[in-house]
Amino acid sequence: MASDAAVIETNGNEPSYLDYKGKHSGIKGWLLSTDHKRIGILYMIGILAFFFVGVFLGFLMRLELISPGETIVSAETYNQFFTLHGVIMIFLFIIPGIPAIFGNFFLPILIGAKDVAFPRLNLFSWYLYLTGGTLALLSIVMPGGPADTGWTFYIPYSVRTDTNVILSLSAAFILGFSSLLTGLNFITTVHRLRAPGMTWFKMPLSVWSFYATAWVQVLATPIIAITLMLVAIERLFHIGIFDPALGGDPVLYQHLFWIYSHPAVYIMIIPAMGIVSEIIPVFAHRTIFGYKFIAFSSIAIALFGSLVWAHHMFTAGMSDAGQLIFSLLTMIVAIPSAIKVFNWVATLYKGSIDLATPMLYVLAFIFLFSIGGLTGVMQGVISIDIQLHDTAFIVGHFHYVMFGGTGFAMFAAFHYWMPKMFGKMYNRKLAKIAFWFIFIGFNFLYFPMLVMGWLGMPRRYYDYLPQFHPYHLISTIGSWILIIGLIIMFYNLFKSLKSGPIVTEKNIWGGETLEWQIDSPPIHENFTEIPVIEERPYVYKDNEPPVEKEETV
Amino acid sequence: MDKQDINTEHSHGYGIYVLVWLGLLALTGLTVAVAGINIGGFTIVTALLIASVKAYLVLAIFMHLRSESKIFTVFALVAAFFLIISFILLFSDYSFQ
Amino acid sequence: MSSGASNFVGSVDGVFLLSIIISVFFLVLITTMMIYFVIKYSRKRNPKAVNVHSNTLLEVTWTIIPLILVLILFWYGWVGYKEMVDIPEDAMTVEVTAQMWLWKFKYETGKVTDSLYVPVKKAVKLILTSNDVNHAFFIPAFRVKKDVYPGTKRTIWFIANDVGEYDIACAEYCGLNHSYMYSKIFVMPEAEFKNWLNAVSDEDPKLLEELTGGDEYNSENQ
Amino acid sequence: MSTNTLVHVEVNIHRDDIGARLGMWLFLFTELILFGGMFIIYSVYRFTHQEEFHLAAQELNTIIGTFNTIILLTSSLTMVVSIVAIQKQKRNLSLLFQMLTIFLALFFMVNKYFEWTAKFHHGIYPGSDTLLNENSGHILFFGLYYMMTGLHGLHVIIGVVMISFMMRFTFKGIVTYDNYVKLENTGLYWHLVDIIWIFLFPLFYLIT
Ligand code: HEA
Ligand code: HEA
Ligand code: CUA
Ligand SMILES: [Cu+2]
Repeated sequence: MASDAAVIETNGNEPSYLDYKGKHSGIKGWLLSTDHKRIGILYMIGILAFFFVGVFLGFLMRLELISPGETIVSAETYNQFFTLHGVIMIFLFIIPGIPAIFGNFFLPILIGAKDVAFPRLNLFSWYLYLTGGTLALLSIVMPGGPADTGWTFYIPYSVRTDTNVILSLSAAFILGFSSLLTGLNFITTVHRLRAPGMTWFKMPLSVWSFYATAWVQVLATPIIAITLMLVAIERLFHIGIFDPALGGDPVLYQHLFWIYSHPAVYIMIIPAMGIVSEIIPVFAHRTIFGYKFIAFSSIAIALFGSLVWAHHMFTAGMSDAGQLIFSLLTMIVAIPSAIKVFNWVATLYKGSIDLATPMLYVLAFIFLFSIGGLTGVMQGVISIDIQLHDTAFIVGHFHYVMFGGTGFAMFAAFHYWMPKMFGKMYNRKLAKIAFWFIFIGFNFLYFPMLVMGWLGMPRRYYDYLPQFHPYHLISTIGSWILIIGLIIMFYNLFKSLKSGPIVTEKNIWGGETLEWQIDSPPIHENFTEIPVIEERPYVYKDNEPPVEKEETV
Repeated sequence: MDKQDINTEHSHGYGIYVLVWLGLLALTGLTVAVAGINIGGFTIVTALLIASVKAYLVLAIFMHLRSESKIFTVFALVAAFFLIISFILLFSDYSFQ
Repeated sequence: MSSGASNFVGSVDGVFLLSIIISVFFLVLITTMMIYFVIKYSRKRNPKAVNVHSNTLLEVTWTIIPLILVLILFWYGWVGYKEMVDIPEDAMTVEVTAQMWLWKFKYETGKVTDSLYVPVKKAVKLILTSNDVNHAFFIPAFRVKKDVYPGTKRTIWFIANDVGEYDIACAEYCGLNHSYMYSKIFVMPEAEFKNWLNAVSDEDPKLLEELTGGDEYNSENQ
Repeated sequence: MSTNTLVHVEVNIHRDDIGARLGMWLFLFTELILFGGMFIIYSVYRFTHQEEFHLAAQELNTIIGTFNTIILLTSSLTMVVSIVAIQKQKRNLSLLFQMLTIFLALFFMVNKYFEWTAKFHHGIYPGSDTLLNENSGHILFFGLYYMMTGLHGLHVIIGVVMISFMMRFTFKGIVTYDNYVKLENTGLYWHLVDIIWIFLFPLFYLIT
């Protein structure tokens, strides 16, 4: 924000939030800290730890599928693997991911606040997150083993199986509340704590997307909470709610599950879109194209996202009216995403583009998310989905949007904000090498799934027919390329934390949002003086041509 | 936004609350009485209608939504909208089966 | 509509092809634009950027065009789906029962098998139900799939176009041997099918017994 | 959760009552939707099992239901009056009304207890043979009945605990005439519990 530099004068003598000494010190100073930045780091540690477990399970699954028949594990173990993999990746990695790490760390800074509205609640959410995560992993060591239901917990299998379904259900329940409280906190923060002058249309686009996401979290999460709780209680007490043996309707369970879980996919992607909208203008060094359209499309996605859940149920035997409405609405929800993609590409036009690592990840995001989104549109077409439902095509689709989309955006954010968060810089060359491994490995891993899915390879299959062998083989080899990339990337990031060159510059990328006007790493209270905002974000004044030939809004 | 705005004062006096309470009791009596007579499919409609009026009274008066800033009402409408729309869409399946 | 293994292949593959064309078009468009801009406006070549804020005409264009395209896709998807639920009156009926982890097929004559036998070029209607948990009846080559639930009956239908054998898979996760819940569908010339249906194969009683609780499970009668 | 409690000494500990209430309202929406999910299930089953729900509902005692409705409505009144009292700096009066609220809540729970145990005596409880022998509409009706009134009861208990804390805070002078947002938020919660009952009551007791 090109408000006068004079307004924001950081005091070079104040210790950064990392060195800050409050009431508690040492490890307690972290575990009891209500500083949003420290909580963001706590989340980062937790989320990455669970991510590694999830990724390792994915790796083992690919190894099992390298050839038909039993390769490394039994069918039962494989079924538990994909369930745990799904639960970890969805509830522990990708839903909290960007909001809990980067939202916590940067949302208050981006709106010129000293903290979130309810700092203690924020810390409490992290403890809930940790509890839920521990419960999910606890089932590994419990007799009976982790649930083998798939992350969707479909009734009646989930009340019949002998595995520890209740543990996974309660984990998801608790994690839901953690996510919900974060959302509640962010909404209140955005409404109450914006700096003077920070009107709605002066907010950075990532704030818009965190705000839209928060609403989805608050409104949709209770539905899954109650639904999963009912399944647990049904298992425990034989109360008749969904179980067809007791007169219940298993399709109703699916409705309720997806009423949350479809909007949940937008909880995953909207913050990622916010990150992309943040990074592109910085590295193109020009203003964002279509600020309002991007801002409103976040809201539109959040709004329409709640209306399409039953596209996961096209083969479940809904009424024709249901099929028609949900297919139609699914088509419409793709439009705001399309608007964003076009606006991002247009932002490159006449820019001055620096292809630094964050930018590489962001461009890869646009490419991979487009593939994921376009395959999503195909699935939304009823007659095609009849063929595709519950096949590897779906698996391909959601890895493209979740990993290729949100995952890549998260990697971009790590490389973009790391110097600000820790005051350290990674090895840029190594980062680019890692990127290419990840990008190429990713496509080898997931593209074959799209092909074999269309040819009739069902998902959640431990074993498969010989004609699918080549695709599975390529896919597994892809996972190895991806591994190499991920290991290089995390090695590079971790190493730079310890011994990377120190960054003292406030604004190493030339960004125009508030976080680039404060110290790296920021001081405990972010700002010595609350800034007064006068301009829209992403102005890049020095780019304005001498003759006014710019198109106006 | 002014950080120091502390409290918006709500209407005082006990009178209005007692009145609302009496109204709520009356509505309860009404809904029980109506349930006694057989009006077919309208039973559930009237019962829900009366319940909604009661809920509105509690929200507006007891919970001060009426005197709170507009944004609270907007929020409440968003939440209600979400529930109602889920409801309608769900019945797009069930009522045509 | 004689192309493909069943009467649905034509329309499903048609929309699928259309959706791929649209998708590839947009993907290529976006990707080439990105690469072109990145090269043309790289910081070396273009050290000074120009701010372009917005252009309502452009925004409207790229809202409307995709909207129209997806609505077209939706429409053909819907039409294709309608065919799948409009079951002809004269269709031959087979009752299908799923249970962990096999399929049973019961014909109008009372004959029971664990592979599906159907006549070619004739409408076949399947009534699906399950004995335990959810399954899904899936013939990839025919483009038909339907979830199978305990306690309720769902129906699907198709016309097989060519004599031959195809895979039947279970597409809804149903526990341990979900991936082995394969069966076959044999499409036969009508006369041959009639003979088969009326002939009392000596393997049938065994199958019946198995349905009612017999344990050892041998291969099906072919 | 009303105030920003940074330890840093220089921080002007700022108070934002509107923000606190906004947060509370958002939380109430999540509660509302939590129950909303169950209302959705209820409405679907009522739609698919109309006759059976009708008959099952006749087994519930309308008198107890009505009585409990009156109790809960009255407790809402005492709750709001306790807030007016504190605004008028009548601390003891406020304490008295908070106590009355708790008292009414417990009364409600006692009634509920008798209602449930009576049902149990008739063999109607989750998983019981009597119930499992009934038609599916019956099983579903009572499944929902136990789940929904049970969850509501849980909320009543949480409410009692919260009001008890408020009594302590009022007593100690933490809740005062010019800083009562905690008490107010508790009141909001309590009224929500009331609203949910306002809907539960006709749906379970009055559709006979
Ligand atoms: C981050 C998560 C994420 C995101 C963002 C999306 C986005 C979308 N998803 Fe996806 N989806 C999942 C995660 C996600 N999905 C998961 C996890 C599942 C499986 C769950 C399970 O069963 O386990 C799933 C399953 C799933 C199904 C069910 C398939 C089945 O089981 O049968 C469907 C069906 O309609 C669907 C559709 C869509 C659509 C239309 C979008 C749209 O929002 C996409 C919009 C984006 C674009 C359209 C691309 C960008 C635009 C352009 C390039 C411009 C040109 C565009 C056009 C001309 C249209 N998804
Ligand atoms: C964000 C979400 C996310 C992510 C990132 C991933 C990542 C991966 N997933 Fe996926 N996956 C899901 C979400 C996700 N997944 C979900 C929701 C399901 C559905 C579950 C269900 O059906 O219920 C699923 C299902 C699923 C299946 C289908 C199972 C089936 O239907 O039979 C497969 C199969 O190949 C798979 C594979 C993988 C692989 C190989 C990765 C790879 O990305 C992993 C890449 C990494 C490696 C190959 C290992 C490298 C790293 C390490 C070992 C640690 C490195 C250590 C250091 C840092 C030093 N996943
Ligand atoms: Cu049967 Cu999967
Ligand atoms: Cu979806």
